Amino acid sequence: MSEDETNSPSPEADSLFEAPPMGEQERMVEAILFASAEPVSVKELTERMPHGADPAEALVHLRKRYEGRGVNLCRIGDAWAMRTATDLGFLMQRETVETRKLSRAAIETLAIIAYHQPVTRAEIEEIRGVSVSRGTVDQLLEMEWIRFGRRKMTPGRPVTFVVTSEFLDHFGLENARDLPGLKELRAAGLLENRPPPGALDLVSEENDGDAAVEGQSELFED
Amino acid sequence: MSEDETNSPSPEADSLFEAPPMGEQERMVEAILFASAEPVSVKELTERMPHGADPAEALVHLRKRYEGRGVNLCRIGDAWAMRTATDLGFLMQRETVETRKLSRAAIETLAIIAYHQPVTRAEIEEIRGVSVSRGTVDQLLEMEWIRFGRRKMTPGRPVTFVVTSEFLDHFGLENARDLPGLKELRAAGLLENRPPPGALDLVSEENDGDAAVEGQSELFED
Amino acid sequence: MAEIPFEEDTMSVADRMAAEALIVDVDGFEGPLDVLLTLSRTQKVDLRKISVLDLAKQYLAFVERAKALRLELAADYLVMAAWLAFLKSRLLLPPDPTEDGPSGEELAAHLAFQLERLQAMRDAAARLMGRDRLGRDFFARGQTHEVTRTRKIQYTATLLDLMQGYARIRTRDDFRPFVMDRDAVFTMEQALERMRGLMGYAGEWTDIASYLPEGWELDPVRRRSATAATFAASLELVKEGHLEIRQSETFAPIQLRKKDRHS
Repeated sequence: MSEDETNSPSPEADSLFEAPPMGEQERMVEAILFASAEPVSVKELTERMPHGADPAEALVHLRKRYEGRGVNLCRIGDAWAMRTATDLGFLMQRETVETRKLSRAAIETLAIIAYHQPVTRAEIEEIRGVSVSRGTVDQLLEMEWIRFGRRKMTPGRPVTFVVTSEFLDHFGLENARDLPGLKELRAAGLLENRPPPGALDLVSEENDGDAAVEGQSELFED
Repeated sequence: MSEDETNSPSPEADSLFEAPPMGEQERMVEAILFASAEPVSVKELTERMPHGADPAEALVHLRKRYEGRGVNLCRIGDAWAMRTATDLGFLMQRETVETRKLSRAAIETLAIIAYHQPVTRAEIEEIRGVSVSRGTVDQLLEMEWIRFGRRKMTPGRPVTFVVTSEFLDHFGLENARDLPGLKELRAAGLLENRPPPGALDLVSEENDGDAAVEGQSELFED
Repeated sequence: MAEIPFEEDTMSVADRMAAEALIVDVDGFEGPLDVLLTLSRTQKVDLRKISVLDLAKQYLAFVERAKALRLELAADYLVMAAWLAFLKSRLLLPPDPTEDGPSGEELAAHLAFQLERLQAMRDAAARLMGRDRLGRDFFARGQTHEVTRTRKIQYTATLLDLMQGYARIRTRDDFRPFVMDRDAVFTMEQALERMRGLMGYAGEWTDIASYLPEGWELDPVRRRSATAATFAASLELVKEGHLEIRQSETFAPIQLRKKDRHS
C-alpha cells in the first residue's frame, strides 16, 4: 500500500474535496466487496466511496493483490465480488447449500438460453424438438437464472429469454461470452437459427430483423 | 506466498501424509474464514484442514498479511474471523439498507401503469377495481419508478402516469413494450390456464407492432 | 365454475413438471428428436454423416414397438413418424423434377443438423453443470451483516412480481362475472329495518309472508331472498323480545305476533 501513496495526486490528501490516495481507495473497495455476498457494480462502488475516487483503477490493483490467494476477486458482468478459490471447495463441505436438483429438461433449456440468447420459446422448442414445459421456464425464472429479454423483431414480436447476472455468478462466468465452447459452437454453425428447408419466407425474415444469426453475441457487447 | 513455502516443514511436501506447504495452509484458512458465517476456532480449523496442518501458524501469517488492509483478521474469544477495518465502517452504510418488497397494491398499480401508460388515476382504479391510495402513488413517485405524463384531453384534463427510465433500468427492460403480454405470462405459468371467456383472443401479439404512439393501452383493451 | 381463479397457482412447480412429464415421457425419452438422437448413436458416426434413411427405419420401428407396448404416444411422436416415412420415400425414389420444394437430401441434411445441434447443446449443458459453482465449489462471504449505522428502507420488486401482479388483476377482470349479483338480494339489515317499522301493527298472529317487501313476492329468486331475510330478522326480533313466533306443524305457515310487554 505504501508505494501506492506516492501516486497520490496531492500531498494535502486530507483536503475535503481531494480523492483519497489510491492505496486507501483499494482498502475501501476491499472492505466493501468483502462485506457483501452479492456482486457490487462499479457504479455502486463509486456512489459509496468518497467523491473523486476511481474504483475501477483500485479494482485492478486489488485483483492483482488477491491473485493466487484463498479468496479471489471475480468479475460478473459489470459487477465485482469476492469468492473463495475454486480449488479449496473441498474444505467447505460445511458451507455447501444443497441446491435444488434441476431436471434434464431444465438444464437443457438453460443451456439453450445461455448459448442462443436472446432466444424465444419457439426457438428453444425447435432445438429440443419438444415443447417447453411451463414448469421448466417457471423454475428457471424463479431461480433468477433467466429473465425476459427484449422482444424479437419478428412477426408476433415474441418475447425472448436471456440469462441473468445471478446465472453468471453461480457458474463463475465473467460474462455470457465466456461460456465454455461458445466460440467452437458458433464456428461450427450450431448456434445458427437455421430455418428448415422449404419453410416459408416468413421464417427467414428472422435473420434480417434483429440479427438473429448472431444471437448471443450482441446482447452482451457493451 | 512463495516465501512462505520455504517455511514448509519438509522438502518432500508431496508425500500423501505431509501437511501442505504453509502458503497453502494460509490460503485454506483465508477461504474458510471468509466463507464462514461465524468466527472459527483453531480447533475447528484443524479439523477441517488436511492432516498435519498447523492453522495457528497460518493464522499468524495471515494476520500479518491483512495488517493495514481494508479487511483485518480479528480474534474473538478463541475463534477467528475476518472483519472490515473499523475505520472504513462509514462505507458500510449501504449494507444496512433494508429492502422490503413493495406492497401488493403498489405492485399492481405499478404494473397497470407499465402496461397501460399513459394512464390516469381513475383508469387505474377502474382496472384494479379498488381505489388507489395516495400513499401508493406517492411511494412510486418517490422511488422515481413513475412520473407524471401529459394531461389527457378528456373532461377535467386529468394528469396521467407513465413509468420512468429508472423503472426500465431496475427491471432490465429496454422499453415498456418489452413487457411480456398475457399470452406469454400464461405460457410462463404466471397466469392460470383456464381461458377466460373471450378476453384472451383479443390480446393478439400482432397488435403491438406499431403501437408505440398511443402507448400500450390498446394492446390490452378487451 | 371456478370460485378460486388462482387454484392452479397452488400447484407447485414440481407438481406441474411431474404432470407434464407424464405426457412427454415416452419410455424415458424427451420427444422424438431425443429418440432419434439416441438411435443415431448406434451408428457411431459423425452426426453430419449419419444415414438418415437408417435412422428413419429405426425410428419407425421404435414407434411400432411403442405401439405394441400400448404406450400412449404423444402427437409429436406420430407427426415425426409420418414425416420420416415421407422423408424415407423421398430418399428412396428418384427425384421428381416437376415437384417443388426441398429435396430429400436437403431435408435429411437439416435433420442431421438438428440432431447435431441438440447433441451440441446437451454437451454444452453438461459442461455448464460441470463447472465450479457458487455455493458448491466456491463461496460467497459468509457473514455479511457488518455494520448497523443507518437504516434506510428501500422498496423493491422483481419483474416477476410485476408480471404476477398484472396477471392477478387481469385474471380477476376475466372472472368478474363471479362477483355476486346483488340485485336480487334482500339483506337481513333491510328486513330488520322494515320489520321494526311494521311490527307495531301486529297485535294478532300474522303470516310472515305478509311482511315481505312490495315487489319481491313474484320473482322466485327475489322472493326466496326476501323470505330468508325476513325470517332471519324475525328470529332476531324474537330474541330481542319484541315478537313472538310460531309454526303449528312442519311446513305450516310461520306466524308472528307482537309480544305483549305486560304479560
